[in-house]
Amino acid sequence: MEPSYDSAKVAEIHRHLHSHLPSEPALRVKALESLLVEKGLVDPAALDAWIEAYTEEIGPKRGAMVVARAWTDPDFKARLLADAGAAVDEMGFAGQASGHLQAVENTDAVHNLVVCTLCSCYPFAILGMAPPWYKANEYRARAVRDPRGVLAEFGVALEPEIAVRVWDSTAELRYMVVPQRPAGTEGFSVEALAALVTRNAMIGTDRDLAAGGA
Amino acid sequence: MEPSYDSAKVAEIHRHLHSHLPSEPALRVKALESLLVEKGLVDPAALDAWIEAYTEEIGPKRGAMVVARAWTDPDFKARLLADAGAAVDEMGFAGQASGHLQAVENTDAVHNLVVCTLCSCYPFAILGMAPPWYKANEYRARAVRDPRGVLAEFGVALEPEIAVRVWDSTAELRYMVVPQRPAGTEGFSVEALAALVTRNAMIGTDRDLAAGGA
Amino acid sequence: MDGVFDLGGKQGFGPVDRAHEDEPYHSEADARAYALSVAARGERAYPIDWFRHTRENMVPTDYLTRPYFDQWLQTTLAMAIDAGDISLDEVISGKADALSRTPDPMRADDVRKALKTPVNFEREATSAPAFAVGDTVRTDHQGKPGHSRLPAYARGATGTVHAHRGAHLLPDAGAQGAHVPEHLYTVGFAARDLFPEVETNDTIYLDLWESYFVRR
Amino acid sequence: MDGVFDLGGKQGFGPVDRAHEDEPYHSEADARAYALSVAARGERAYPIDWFRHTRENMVPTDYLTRPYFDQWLQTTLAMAIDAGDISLDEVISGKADALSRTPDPMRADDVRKALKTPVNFEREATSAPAFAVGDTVRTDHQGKPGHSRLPAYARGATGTVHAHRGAHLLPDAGAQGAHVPEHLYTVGFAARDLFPEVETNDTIYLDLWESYFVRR
Repeated sequence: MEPSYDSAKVAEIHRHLHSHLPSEPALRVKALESLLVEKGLVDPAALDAWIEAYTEEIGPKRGAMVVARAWTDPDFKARLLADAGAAVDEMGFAGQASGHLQAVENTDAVHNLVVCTLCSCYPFAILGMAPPWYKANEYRARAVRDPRGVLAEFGVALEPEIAVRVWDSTAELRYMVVPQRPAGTEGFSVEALAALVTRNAMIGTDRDLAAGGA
Repeated sequence: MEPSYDSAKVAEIHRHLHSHLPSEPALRVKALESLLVEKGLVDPAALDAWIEAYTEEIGPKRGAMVVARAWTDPDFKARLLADAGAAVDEMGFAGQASGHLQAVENTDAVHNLVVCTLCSCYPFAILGMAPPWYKANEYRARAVRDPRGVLAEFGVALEPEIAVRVWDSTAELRYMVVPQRPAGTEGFSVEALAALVTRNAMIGTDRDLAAGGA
Repeated sequence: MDGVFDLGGKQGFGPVDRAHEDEPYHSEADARAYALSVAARGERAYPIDWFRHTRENMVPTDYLTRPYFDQWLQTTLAMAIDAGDISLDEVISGKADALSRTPDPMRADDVRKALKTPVNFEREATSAPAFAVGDTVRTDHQGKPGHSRLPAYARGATGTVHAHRGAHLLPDAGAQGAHVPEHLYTVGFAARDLFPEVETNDTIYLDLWESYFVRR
Repeated sequence: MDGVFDLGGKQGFGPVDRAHEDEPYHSEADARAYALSVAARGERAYPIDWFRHTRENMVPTDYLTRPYFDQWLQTTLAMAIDAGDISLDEVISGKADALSRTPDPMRADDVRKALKTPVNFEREATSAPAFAVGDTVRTDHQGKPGHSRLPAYARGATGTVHAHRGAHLLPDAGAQGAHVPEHLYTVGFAARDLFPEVETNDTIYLDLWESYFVRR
């Protein structure tokens, strides 16, 4: 059936759920899984398909491949920075939340950091599941107000001359950071380069990748 | 010793207390009472004096006496509306948070409502302890944005022509509402009138007092 | 809507906890909650903006304390109850009413297809863009009554248009079931213009729709 | 400071719960927490603004979920630890270090005196007031870095001066241990100028210091 689009109505439903569902997350999810399957709202095979996709197939290795290719293929890099959605589609990685992907590039003078302060928007198709900290109140609250403080906690000590650009993804645009290629990786294969790219570097909470791997 | 006036330092102390104190309020207060008494930071007799003052002596009966006198003594009412702190001092009720008291008067055309959205400032000396709802997130969030909705929950159905004035006490000014004297109370004694004045009427979540008592 | 979900720039939050950062799910319950939430939403008429707004309407302390996918699951459930796909009584009792089975859930094949299919939110513009790259823009000093995407920290603030993204579906309308294309801009704000204590020259970029700006 | 304590106008909160409204304390623990909090604060150098600001710096979810006087007690404790009147180790272990007893707590007579003695926050002005009753004023669109008393819902808003209250101690300075008198005004704001969905002609009054306004 159709949604009511009535804020007050869903707020009241939430208050009922707050009062009546088990408080412990594991108990809650167990009770709801039985009910939703019994009710026919979910197919158990679909549940497995969702979980497996992000356990086995989709994850930050995709983003790392995109970055490594950008490091080694200037034409691809130009396409990536111009239209990242199309560029990742080219590599067969189009999927959830990749439709309006934007790639932003770190340089000696610029460091990029991605956050979603209003919920937790994330480019699932190329980075997989967001790490818990990305979805946490602390990161959402602090990344826009004190990005350098947050970066320091992640071990990234930025000199004052390096400008920070924080991308707060308030629309369906999603962001990935293209980190700098580490020195000493001349002649590395794309696969070897991809192995150096950390997930956090593509969010922006990591900066100096090591030629020896993370 | 002197405070540091360092926000980050007290925030960190709070995080330690969050992690290390018992979560259950009754256990927490018990543990802290023993410690603070042992440490010499509090005198058990002072604890009893604080609790008893607001159990036995100081409470909304004081405010009700102020209102009843204002209803029957036009000169006092004028003094109350001009300088409520001095007027309650006159009645022997000066005390906590009465220093900058303001009295605001309901009329046929105006209804007043008091809140403190930033903490829970309240005129203790004349109304006693604030009711739990006054200190609750729900009241603090909603009283300024939806005063008529809040009033309806308290059974006060305001006609649209009656203007609502919400007083959000963001400074040391504290507010008390002087409700309208109910019809049919001609000739009542000050004591009988005071018995009709509810605490909520002096906050503004009650409006039409009954001649027969609340 | 103004609420506790609007976390950007709020102070008093402590260090970022990096536990479980290298696992796709931080617990079995987390994985099941995620899958249940997306499988039950599936192809149904639960638009993304209505999902986000329904989550925003959760009990505020639940929003700030319950696990992330647990919140997704509760939100999906609230939408299903709202739309009449399941009743509150069924949820509270834990027993499905046999007479009202929902016939057609998302299947594993639908999942595999969804995982390869990006959703496009760009639409043909119905008006010329009011702003161009390089323009100075000022945001509204207040929020909107319902779902909207102008965070409190960037209200009444002045920034510079960094990019025009074409016309995208306006979330404010989407959360009311309407499809309204509106020009979308990426706007850069000097961090020191947003937060009084900032002394750096850093920049915060936000993607904002045209109706979030004051016409100058 | 921007934080979850700034609750005015935040949406998503449900009905007001009137439980225990006719008792001075809603539990024995509540009464003890209150008394401990005020007795330990007593005559010591814990200014009211520093108390409020220390409470604002509590873990945000504690602020929104823990009982009111429990928060006061934790805040008083945090101030005492900050000032070195008790150590964090003593609090965590629950054992007072015998060598460092604090000699002079508030006595019952001090309590009885405090209960009859209003505190006066008005001070002689050091400048002429910038605004007069009836003036139109506009508030700053952003908050201040530390403790301050301009709620988020009234930022960047235009109102009318209802009363000039003389010069009062500025809380922003008080929370840093300084005593700075500044002109205080009660300002009326049309509710419809503060909240986008309001259709009434109601008025919200706020007590605001002169530095919270933009000079026009």
